Amino acid sequence: MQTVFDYLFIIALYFAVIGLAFFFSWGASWVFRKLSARLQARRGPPAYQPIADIIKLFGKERFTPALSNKFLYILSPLLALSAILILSFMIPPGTPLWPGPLAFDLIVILYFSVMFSLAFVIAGWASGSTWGKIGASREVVMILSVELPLAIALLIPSLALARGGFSFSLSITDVISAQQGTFIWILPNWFLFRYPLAAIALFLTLLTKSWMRPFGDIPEAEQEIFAGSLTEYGGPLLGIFELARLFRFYVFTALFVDLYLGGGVGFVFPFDLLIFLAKCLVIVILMTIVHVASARYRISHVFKWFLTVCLAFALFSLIRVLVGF
Amino acid sequence: MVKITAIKEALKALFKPATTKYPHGPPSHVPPGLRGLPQFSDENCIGCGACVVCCSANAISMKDEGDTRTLSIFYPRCVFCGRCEDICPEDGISLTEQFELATTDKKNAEVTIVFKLVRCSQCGDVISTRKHLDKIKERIMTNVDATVKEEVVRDLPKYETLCGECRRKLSYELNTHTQKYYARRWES
Amino acid sequence: MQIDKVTAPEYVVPLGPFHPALLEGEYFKLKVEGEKVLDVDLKLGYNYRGIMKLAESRSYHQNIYLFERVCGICSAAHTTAYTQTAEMLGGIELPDRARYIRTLIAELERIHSHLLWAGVGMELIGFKTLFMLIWRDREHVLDVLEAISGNRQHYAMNTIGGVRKDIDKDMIPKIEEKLKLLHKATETATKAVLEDGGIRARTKGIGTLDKEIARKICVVGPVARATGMAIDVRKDDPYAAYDEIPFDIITAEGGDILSMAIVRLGELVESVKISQFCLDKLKTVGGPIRAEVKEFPTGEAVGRVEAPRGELMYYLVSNGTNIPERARVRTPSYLNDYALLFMLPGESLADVPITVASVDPCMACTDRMCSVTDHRIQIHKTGTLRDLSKSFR
Amino acid sequence: MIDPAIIIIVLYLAAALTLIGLRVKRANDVISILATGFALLAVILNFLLFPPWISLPGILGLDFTVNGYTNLIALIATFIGFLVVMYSIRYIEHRKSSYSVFVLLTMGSLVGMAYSWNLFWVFVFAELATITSTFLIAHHFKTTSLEGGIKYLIIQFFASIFVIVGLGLIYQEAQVFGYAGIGVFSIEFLLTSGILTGFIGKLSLFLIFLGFLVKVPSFPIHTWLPDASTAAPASISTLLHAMMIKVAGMPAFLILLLFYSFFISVTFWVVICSLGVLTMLVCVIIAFAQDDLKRLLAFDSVSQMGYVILGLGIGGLAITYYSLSADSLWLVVAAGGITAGLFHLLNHSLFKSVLFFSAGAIEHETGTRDINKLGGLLQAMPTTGYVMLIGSLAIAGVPLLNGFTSKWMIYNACIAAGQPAFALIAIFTSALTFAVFLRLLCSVFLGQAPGTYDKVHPAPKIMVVPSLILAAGCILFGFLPQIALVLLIFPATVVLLPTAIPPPMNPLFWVSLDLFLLATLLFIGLIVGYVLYRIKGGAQPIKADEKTMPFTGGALKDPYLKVDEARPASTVFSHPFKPLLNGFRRTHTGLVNFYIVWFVLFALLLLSLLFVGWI
Repeated sequence: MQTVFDYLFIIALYFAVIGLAFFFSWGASWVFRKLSARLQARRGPPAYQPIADIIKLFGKERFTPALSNKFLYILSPLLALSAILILSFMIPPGTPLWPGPLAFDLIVILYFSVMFSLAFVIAGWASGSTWGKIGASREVVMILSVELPLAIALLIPSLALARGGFSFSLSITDVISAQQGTFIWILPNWFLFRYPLAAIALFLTLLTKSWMRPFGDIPEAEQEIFAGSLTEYGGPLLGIFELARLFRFYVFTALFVDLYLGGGVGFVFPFDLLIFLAKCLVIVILMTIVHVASARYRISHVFKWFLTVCLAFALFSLIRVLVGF
Repeated sequence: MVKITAIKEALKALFKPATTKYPHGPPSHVPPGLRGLPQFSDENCIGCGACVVCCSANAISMKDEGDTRTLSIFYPRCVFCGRCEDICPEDGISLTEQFELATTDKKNAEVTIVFKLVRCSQCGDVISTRKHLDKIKERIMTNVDATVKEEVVRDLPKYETLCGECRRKLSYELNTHTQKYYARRWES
Repeated sequence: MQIDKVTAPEYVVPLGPFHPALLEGEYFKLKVEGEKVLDVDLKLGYNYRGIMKLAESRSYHQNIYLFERVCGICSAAHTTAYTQTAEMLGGIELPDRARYIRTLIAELERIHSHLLWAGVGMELIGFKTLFMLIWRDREHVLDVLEAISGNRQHYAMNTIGGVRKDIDKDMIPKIEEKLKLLHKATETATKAVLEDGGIRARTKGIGTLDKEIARKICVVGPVARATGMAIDVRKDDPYAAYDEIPFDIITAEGGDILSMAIVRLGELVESVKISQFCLDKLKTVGGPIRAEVKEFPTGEAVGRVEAPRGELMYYLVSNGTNIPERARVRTPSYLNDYALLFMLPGESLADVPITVASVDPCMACTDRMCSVTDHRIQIHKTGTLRDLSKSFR
Repeated sequence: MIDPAIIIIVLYLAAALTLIGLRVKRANDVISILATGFALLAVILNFLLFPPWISLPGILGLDFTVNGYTNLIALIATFIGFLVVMYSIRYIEHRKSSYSVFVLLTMGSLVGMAYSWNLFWVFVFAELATITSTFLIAHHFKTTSLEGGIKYLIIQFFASIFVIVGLGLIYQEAQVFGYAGIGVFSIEFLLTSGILTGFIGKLSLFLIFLGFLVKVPSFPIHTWLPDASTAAPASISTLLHAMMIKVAGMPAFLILLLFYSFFISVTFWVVICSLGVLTMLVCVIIAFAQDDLKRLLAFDSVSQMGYVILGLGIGGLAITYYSLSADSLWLVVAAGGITAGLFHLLNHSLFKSVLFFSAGAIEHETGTRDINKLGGLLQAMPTTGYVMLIGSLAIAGVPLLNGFTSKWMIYNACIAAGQPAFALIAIFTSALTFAVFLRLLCSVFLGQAPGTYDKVHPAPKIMVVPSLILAAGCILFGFLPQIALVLLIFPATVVLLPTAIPPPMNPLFWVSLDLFLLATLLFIGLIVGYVLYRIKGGAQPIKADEKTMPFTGGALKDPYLKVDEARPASTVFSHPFKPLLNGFRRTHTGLVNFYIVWFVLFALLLLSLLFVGWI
């Protein structure tokens, strides 16, 4: 059991990790915007732009649309923010950070990522707008399609640790430390090399979860349904949503790096963090390139893609894990 | 999912942004012959008002007040077609290459030129600008029929300061009314 | 007993008049089931600008610049059609050089319009990068047009009896250089659009227009050519210099969005070729660029032109003065917009923007009175453009 | 400590009393409330005071036992029963006078079933409950409700045949005759005597299990439940879902206890687990397509029972592994699985009752159950709406509500038992459940009302209070699941698996330790967000209605389209599933014969597996 001191320590740690996540997300967001602009032959915004956009929103007037449900309308951005903050705390930055038997395992992460999407669904329906509803329903279909491959791909590393027996662990920190050493010759012992198909599946799902094309921006496709769930939002509430969405650059890339790229394993303290962040940045750049080089699919395509190709990739790896070859 | 061409093109564009930081820097280029803001030429414009008539967007207007005539282009209405430039008999108006026309005050959105106005000495009606009259005088002097040149030179000072109406009256009085003039010519 | 039903009642989704995919005022009332569109109702005429009425109070020459502003994108097509009609009224013969310059401008405009369409289409299916890159390449043709005419959009090149500006000898090599760039860019764009799986998935078999329906509702231009009908005013009723120029009519079978894209992208290549031909001719053909205009005797005339969007028709009645008695414009969008009523049902909501864009609707072409609605008292205030612009001043 | 016989007698006597006062409804209500209240109190007292394993040989040979397991089941029965009685005071005002009689009789039979420690008496009480509840299902005496009731009765009796055959086989095996032979069916006797070790013993157990599995219900034989619950009044649907299927299904789980001892076969337990997984997946997909509020909830109930079966099945699998390898770590997994299953049973009765009570309130106020015709009810019935929101989120397994904890434990048990595929399907089902309930919530409570429901009043207080209590329970068990685990569930687990590892030592229960921290962090996030929202202190939210109308793309005031016309369908979510749904639709014909054929085929399949010797 934990003492009160442990408890306070964890809360202090929470703020520290959130700070790290915030600054990384800021930088990654800028890299994303700048790089995609450059790839599109534009110049791109200055480094303060991602934050300036959000700060501007906080200076605007507060309002609730007449047909909206006020309580849920205000609650949903707050829910999105707190869900993503918890997620950024639960995903360790490359190394185990916290003491004690915290059961922040992969399933809890999975559930909180659904909770994050749930906030957008509720926002869309609570705002009373036609476009909000369409966006929300698309978000739900998205959750349904992505959930199964995501769950499989998330659990594969931890299943690979145990291969059946009871010595399983769903904890991310165990997964990170299991990736020490080398795999074949000089290849590091990352799950990326051991289960490449699952890594691809996870990459695609995380890409989708972080609103990147080809699938991710379907629920908020501006050319089709304005801003989807967020059509009715403006001012500080939109600012909170944008702030919450900023953290996706940390949460989803860190998840991938921790599970499949070995986190910062093999280095001592300050360097492992740096290596981890560098890996995260590489993932952001990769995501940006995919985002930039693709058209948006239709929502029915998402369903088809994720429940066939992506699921097949994930299932193949799962069978490999279970059979053990 | 072959999208090599798109990625190749995108990577080619990586270090060659096509856009410029325009409001914060110079524009990429201004081609010669750009149809920009129309400007009056102080030297050539005579204030005749031909451009006012031909302007296809009614952007050019003319206003006579006191003893000045003001020609102004309200350029928010201007469509930069260049018809005024085409029609101007004296190269008095031309389209410049200036295109940064944004302003926060509507009153600033005008190009004006002011002329000294000549009014009728009899009734006080507007005749035209001094410059226009000088030009007309010059033209008449160069183009006038030799047979009537003497008469014209003699009568011109009398007509110079009169408006059309008064001129007609005067010519009637002086028996140089057009009809009479032509009747005399036909008789002779 | 009770059977589990998978039924959905009909719901209505309003698309427009303000919608990010429709930059102009048009309104689709979509009956949807889930994401599937069941039925469409179309409402146009949000911004009737009174241009044809206004034209009855302006001289023939002033009207050139008025009709140029019917539509920004096909301004040259509108002036060509108008001046052509006026020339018929006045019995004016065009000088050779003027004919080539007109053709050159028309083709350059077609290139710019089709590239614009391709960019917008890419943007509507969410492919921002190709949109940006295509529009970057479109700058080449705009540069050429700007160099020739002095403006990127409203070229003001055509006048009754010829063109207003000549193309200098030393400008021709520069234009040729740009045309080469354009040729490369069009080929790249075609390749990028046609090879991408995502684009194919979003366009193939979507918004299919049946050939019979297309024939019945008289669609024109690329939309008609995409359904397999080889109609083109440039061939059927040649104007300017088209009777001397060899070129192909690009057609495609299928009538879906992909075939419309194929037709337009194919026309891009053809247009570059035609432009090159015109430039070659301009190197040798000399002479005046403008014929003398005397008067417009009483009578009426109809002129038609292949605008980038299809057949554009002008009708003028002269009463002998310098002001036309009546001017009538029939734009291609009139005909093509209604094809949407047959193309949209059955598609998913996500495909509505790209389907709407596939016929390249031009609301500026079809809508011409200013209607200012005062929400509070529910009265429609109407007026001529002239009065409304006066109130602005 | 109160003798269960007393509780049952009190309930039956109360039923008889209400017969006397048939005409006076208020008196009936008072009697029902008092009787069920007494039953609830008695069970709680039993909980607090019972010394373990006390068997009360009754006068008639009734074999009642008070232990953790029976107490848990009885607690669910009496608690939900009490709330149902309270709820029906206002819900069925124009009821038949026999309503209270049958409710009390059913309650009594269910309590009897819960406390019986003898398969024969379990069977007798189950039949009693079936017959009495048939009258409740057919309460309205309309065509549909009668049809639903008769269908229910036919399928239940058909299932009983299997039980009777099974019981007869045991009787035959034990070679004792006469009335005294009933003692043979005592669970303890069956466990210790060894008459079940042979093939006939296994077969009889299996047949009894099949018979009771219909009441649970499981996948291919679930079809009676949606029809019955659609036909029944909402309070009875709650009774059916929240307690009947658990209490009536209890014997099936009780049999599992026997299975734990006698079926040492990996294949058998994998089949049971697959049954659970199939149940949850298929039924949630069918629930997707439902437009009828209660039918949707019914299919979802079946799906949730899949979780329970999966949890208990995983427990059995782990016990099998334990007896094969004698590694005590498997006991941890076994305890985890069984506890998780039972915990989900408890949780399901909480949130499903919330949902049925709310659905009843909606039907009571608006007169329709078609979710496409409903909309924007959150303005009119805020309490019902928020309570239903809590119930839906709990059933979808959103963290910090009780559904999450039990589902988390099930997933962990699955993975620990080396069956991650089951866990993954369960996670996917959870996502589907989430979508089902979002669709329900969104189209019923959010958005704009279609206009006909402008004058809807909030539900009467007496109908809201039960669901409020249950929702509070959902939140409590979400934040502090240890309370339920230590006080209610673990004693029951110990009955099923005496060697179970207690919660503090079992890593599968550790999630509960961190939930409080998670709650704190979530709270911090909410506060940070709210501070950010309010940071621009002085500015008042603008009120001008016209300015803050929702954005419909510009057609707001245009006579061409009214704003409340602009509603996208609530079936958007189910759109991608359509081909699949249509396939399932064809299999649910609603014909009893057809369903019975299903049942027989299913039974034949399982029995042939048994005869081949795979299980």
